[in-house]
Amino acid sequence: MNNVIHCPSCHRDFDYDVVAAYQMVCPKCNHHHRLSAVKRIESIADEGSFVEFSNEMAFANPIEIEGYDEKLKQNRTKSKMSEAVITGRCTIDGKPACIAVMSFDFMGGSMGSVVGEKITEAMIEGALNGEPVIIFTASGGARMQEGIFSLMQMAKTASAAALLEQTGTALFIVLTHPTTGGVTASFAMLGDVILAEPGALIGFAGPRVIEGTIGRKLPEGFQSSEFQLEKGFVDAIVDREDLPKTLSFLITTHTEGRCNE
Amino acid sequence: MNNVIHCPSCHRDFDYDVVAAYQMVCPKCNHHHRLSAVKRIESIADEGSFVEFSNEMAFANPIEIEGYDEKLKQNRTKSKMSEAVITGRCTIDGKPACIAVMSFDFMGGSMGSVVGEKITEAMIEGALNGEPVIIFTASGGARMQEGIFSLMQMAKTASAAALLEQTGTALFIVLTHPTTGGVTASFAMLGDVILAEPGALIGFAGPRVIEGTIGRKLPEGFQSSEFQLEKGFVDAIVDREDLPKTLSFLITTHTEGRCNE
Amino acid sequence: MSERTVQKFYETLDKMEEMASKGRSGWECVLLSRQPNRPGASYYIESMCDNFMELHGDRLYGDDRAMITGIGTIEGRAVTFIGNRKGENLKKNIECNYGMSNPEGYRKALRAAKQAEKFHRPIVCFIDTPGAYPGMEGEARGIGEAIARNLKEFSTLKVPILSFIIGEGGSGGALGIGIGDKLYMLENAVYSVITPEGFASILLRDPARAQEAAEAMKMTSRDLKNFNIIHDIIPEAPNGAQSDPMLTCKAIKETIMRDLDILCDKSYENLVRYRLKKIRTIDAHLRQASPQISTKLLEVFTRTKQ
Amino acid sequence: MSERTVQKFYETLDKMEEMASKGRSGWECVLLSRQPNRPGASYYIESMCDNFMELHGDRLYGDDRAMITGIGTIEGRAVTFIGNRKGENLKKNIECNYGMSNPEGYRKALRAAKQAEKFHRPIVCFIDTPGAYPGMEGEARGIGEAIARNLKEFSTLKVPILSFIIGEGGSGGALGIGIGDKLYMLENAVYSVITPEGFASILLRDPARAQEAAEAMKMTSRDLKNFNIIHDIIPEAPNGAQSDPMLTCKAIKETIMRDLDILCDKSYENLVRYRLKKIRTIDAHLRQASPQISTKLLEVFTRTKQ
Ligand SMILES: [Zn+2]
Ligand SMILES: [Zn+2]
Repeated sequence: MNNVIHCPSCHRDFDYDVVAAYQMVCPKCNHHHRLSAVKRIESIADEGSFVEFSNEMAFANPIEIEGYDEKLKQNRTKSKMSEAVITGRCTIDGKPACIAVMSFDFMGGSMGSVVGEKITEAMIEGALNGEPVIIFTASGGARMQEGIFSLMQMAKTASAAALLEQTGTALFIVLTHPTTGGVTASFAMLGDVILAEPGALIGFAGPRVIEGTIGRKLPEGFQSSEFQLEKGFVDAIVDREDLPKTLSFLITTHTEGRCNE
Repeated sequence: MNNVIHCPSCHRDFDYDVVAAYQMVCPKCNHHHRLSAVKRIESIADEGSFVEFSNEMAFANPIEIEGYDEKLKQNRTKSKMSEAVITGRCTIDGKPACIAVMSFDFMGGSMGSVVGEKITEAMIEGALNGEPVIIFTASGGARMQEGIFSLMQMAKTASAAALLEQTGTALFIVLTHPTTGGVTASFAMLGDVILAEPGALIGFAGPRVIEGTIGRKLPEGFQSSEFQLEKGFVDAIVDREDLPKTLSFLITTHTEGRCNE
Repeated sequence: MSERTVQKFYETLDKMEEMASKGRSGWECVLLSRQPNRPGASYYIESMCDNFMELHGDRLYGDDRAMITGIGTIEGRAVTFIGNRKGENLKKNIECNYGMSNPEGYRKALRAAKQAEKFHRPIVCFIDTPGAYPGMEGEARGIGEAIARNLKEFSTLKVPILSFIIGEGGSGGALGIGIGDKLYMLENAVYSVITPEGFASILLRDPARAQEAAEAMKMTSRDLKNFNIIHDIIPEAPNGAQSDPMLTCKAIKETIMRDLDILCDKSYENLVRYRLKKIRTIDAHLRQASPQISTKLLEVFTRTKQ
Repeated sequence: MSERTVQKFYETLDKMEEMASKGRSGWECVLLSRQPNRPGASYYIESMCDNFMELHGDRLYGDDRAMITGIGTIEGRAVTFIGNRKGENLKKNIECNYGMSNPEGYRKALRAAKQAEKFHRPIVCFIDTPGAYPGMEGEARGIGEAIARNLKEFSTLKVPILSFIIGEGGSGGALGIGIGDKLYMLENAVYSVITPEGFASILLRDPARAQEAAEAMKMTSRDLKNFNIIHDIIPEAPNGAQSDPMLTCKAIKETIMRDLDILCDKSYENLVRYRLKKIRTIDAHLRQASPQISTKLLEVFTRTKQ
């Protein structure tokens, strides 16, 4: 039954393997389905080059919310990930980079202490080694179960971006569907270059919150990648299959041949 | 005959001396008439403190426009000024400052080489001596009779503002009626603090040019000081009589008690 | 102040601190912090300054009334003030959008902060907002970008930044002017990642359970002191700051003067290094996991082109 | 290129330079520079780059199609490009507002320039605009501020900036991306403080006298070379760049490669000092009046906190 995948954009049904062969992009209408973090890394990193950063961060329930530990355990089992982000070092087209890939599959990609910490570490590693940092975002926002600590991750990741700025290290962001809330209002909007996959939802307040405020439905395409491009917050919309060569180009032009140093 | 002055705002007629006693502000409706550069300096500088910067700049007709020399001579006679700006050093409430006061009476306050040069010199003096620079603007824009050289004054004055920035020297702008064109698109918008007199016209393109583009009349108050305040380009609207104490406050808070140096 | 007044002032403070140690429940604080007669940023600024000049505008798009910025002097010392503004009456509430800023508010705040940095003026922020305004226009003009940029820029600003949560500290909208060297909360203020109503409707699946949420979220000044998120609690009069605004104002002013005496003398390298380290290690519960955090951070810091 | 091609290329250049020394009248240049089939910034960028990636948006308000920004490589060398864009056909003309930018265009250009500075990439600008768009919205969003800020920021940017006026160089809208280390003009391009039509209607009090104004204003590449405003003239094919775009493109590319070889090796202090000095002393006719200009400027420059 899992062998069929429905495209919400062109409303066709496809054999899962066919779509998977296109990196989860609809072969008919170019709709970008979500890609797992593991597959994402495979699609970007030179084969065999990815080395994950130490992954031993403690489970924590900092404000002691009932049921949160259980929820974390369930998500670990379900997603086969330890948290909502994978970080590590790899090469892309032969050039080293630190990467962080968020996953919506783990508690909606929400950012708590561990997610914020791992992303920050990846940035600090990049700054230390002069390697560009590439972050693929996918998040519903702050991990509310961690209360004020989830808010603090915005400060932590943004201040890491300040260190990248001040050490002249490049930060490239790839916004994927969906990227909202505290992730949008921190590192996701701080890339030197911000790319987006087509059709992704990108915003701070979620559509339903805005609809609640204004008392009516949002127009079609509001907060889409294409909308954000028009509004000046996205540098370019890049098809998934073009991401490796685009990132390779960006790494080269942001690291080589520096003048007037 | 010259003894009566009509207020375009409240449509009353006043004895010239009465209005002059209020520094050319309408005693009934607070309309700010134009104030001559000499009177402006008197109204701002501590008595007897103003020393004009050297005033020996050559007459020039750089692109050899017919009739321009004659026009300059006429304006000198009429306005009793050598050009559309007076620059010098003074104290305000005991604190030293470099000031430049533009005058609309000299060829509509237009900026040619001499005006740009004198304003730039005043800024460089401020940067050299760590004294705040205060510029009162009043200009119809570039001095078209000087062709490309009038355009270059925008670059020259703006790059002087960059030096103020980089030496940590304060630049205060007071926008007076009217300030448009190349002055608005250069140093006038580069103040650390930008004040405006009430009811001044402030814009880049003149109202008639915009009306020509959009094919209809502009709404009442478009490009006024109050409009620019609302649009975020003016820090505060200050009545003429309050300018000395406001500038004194700004000088103090921008020069004294600097922390973490 | 006469000696007698000073003594009385400290006696009252002592009494209040005693009260504070018991304190109100989360929900009580939420209600108190939202009371319309609670003193706001404008009140504190006007009351503690010898002179204050409001400076308007972001130099980009507009002047957001929900954010106040300007320069004031406290006993002759120049300070840049930044604060959420809710307005003091219904007309002003509406004008100020109940303290909910659009991007231009955050960009105005950043302009004020950068100007303060240029002229070596310390910064004092007053936080009091339910959050950034979640409207269409603000989204289109990049409210996410505006907050993000402030977090980044404030974290390395080369002058002291003192922040006071005086009422509601709501989410990213509060954090957007909340990065600094010292963070204080008034006794009955709250600070949280989302409103209790939002928490209730999302996690408890029932907006009516806001009161319960307010406790679960641990959003009071005492909670946040325990978590080491804030540096200290500023006492209020027993019936809240609204019952004796001047008392709280004095306490804030004393705190400012005391901190500035210390922070203004530091080199900016030390100031920023310490600020970054504090932000980096704020999750106390994670610290054991990565003992080398600060070392690495400081190593990077030495490579920055300050 | 083969040796034969290279030889032929230089022969053509020689011939063109000879032509240029006679040259067209101001009005002829105005007409030629406005021809819709004249190659624009996009053409030159795409043609000279091995690879080019357009980067959009000002991160504040919008993406102005009338301004193109991005990164390209020329023979492997990374360059940030900034250019006015008029569009290649009627549909695109409208999309690009005929090359007349709003504030977001200048703010996008500044973002691209700051990014180039951060990553030590040289900048190449292509100027081709009748001017900034004089509409209500652009005024309300601060077109004056946007241009002013660019003038200020570009004047002290720490990477080389080469500018080419390829068509119309109109007023502040052109200058807004026209501050740099080297300024070139295509043979038939024009550069002026106002359009000849504007000059005629204001100073000659008759818009119909635009042709006469075009001569009086001295706006051709030869005039501006004589005034020492531009560094050099880039030759076009006898019938204009539109008749052989590739030829002009090659000449531009050669100029870029030659200049970058020299400018990229300079220290940024020298680069910026020289740029500021050039701007400061651009009014040759005033130089005698203030012989100490450069001395003072350089003294200030040594005090900047680079
Ligand atoms: Zn499909
Ligand atoms: Zn009147």
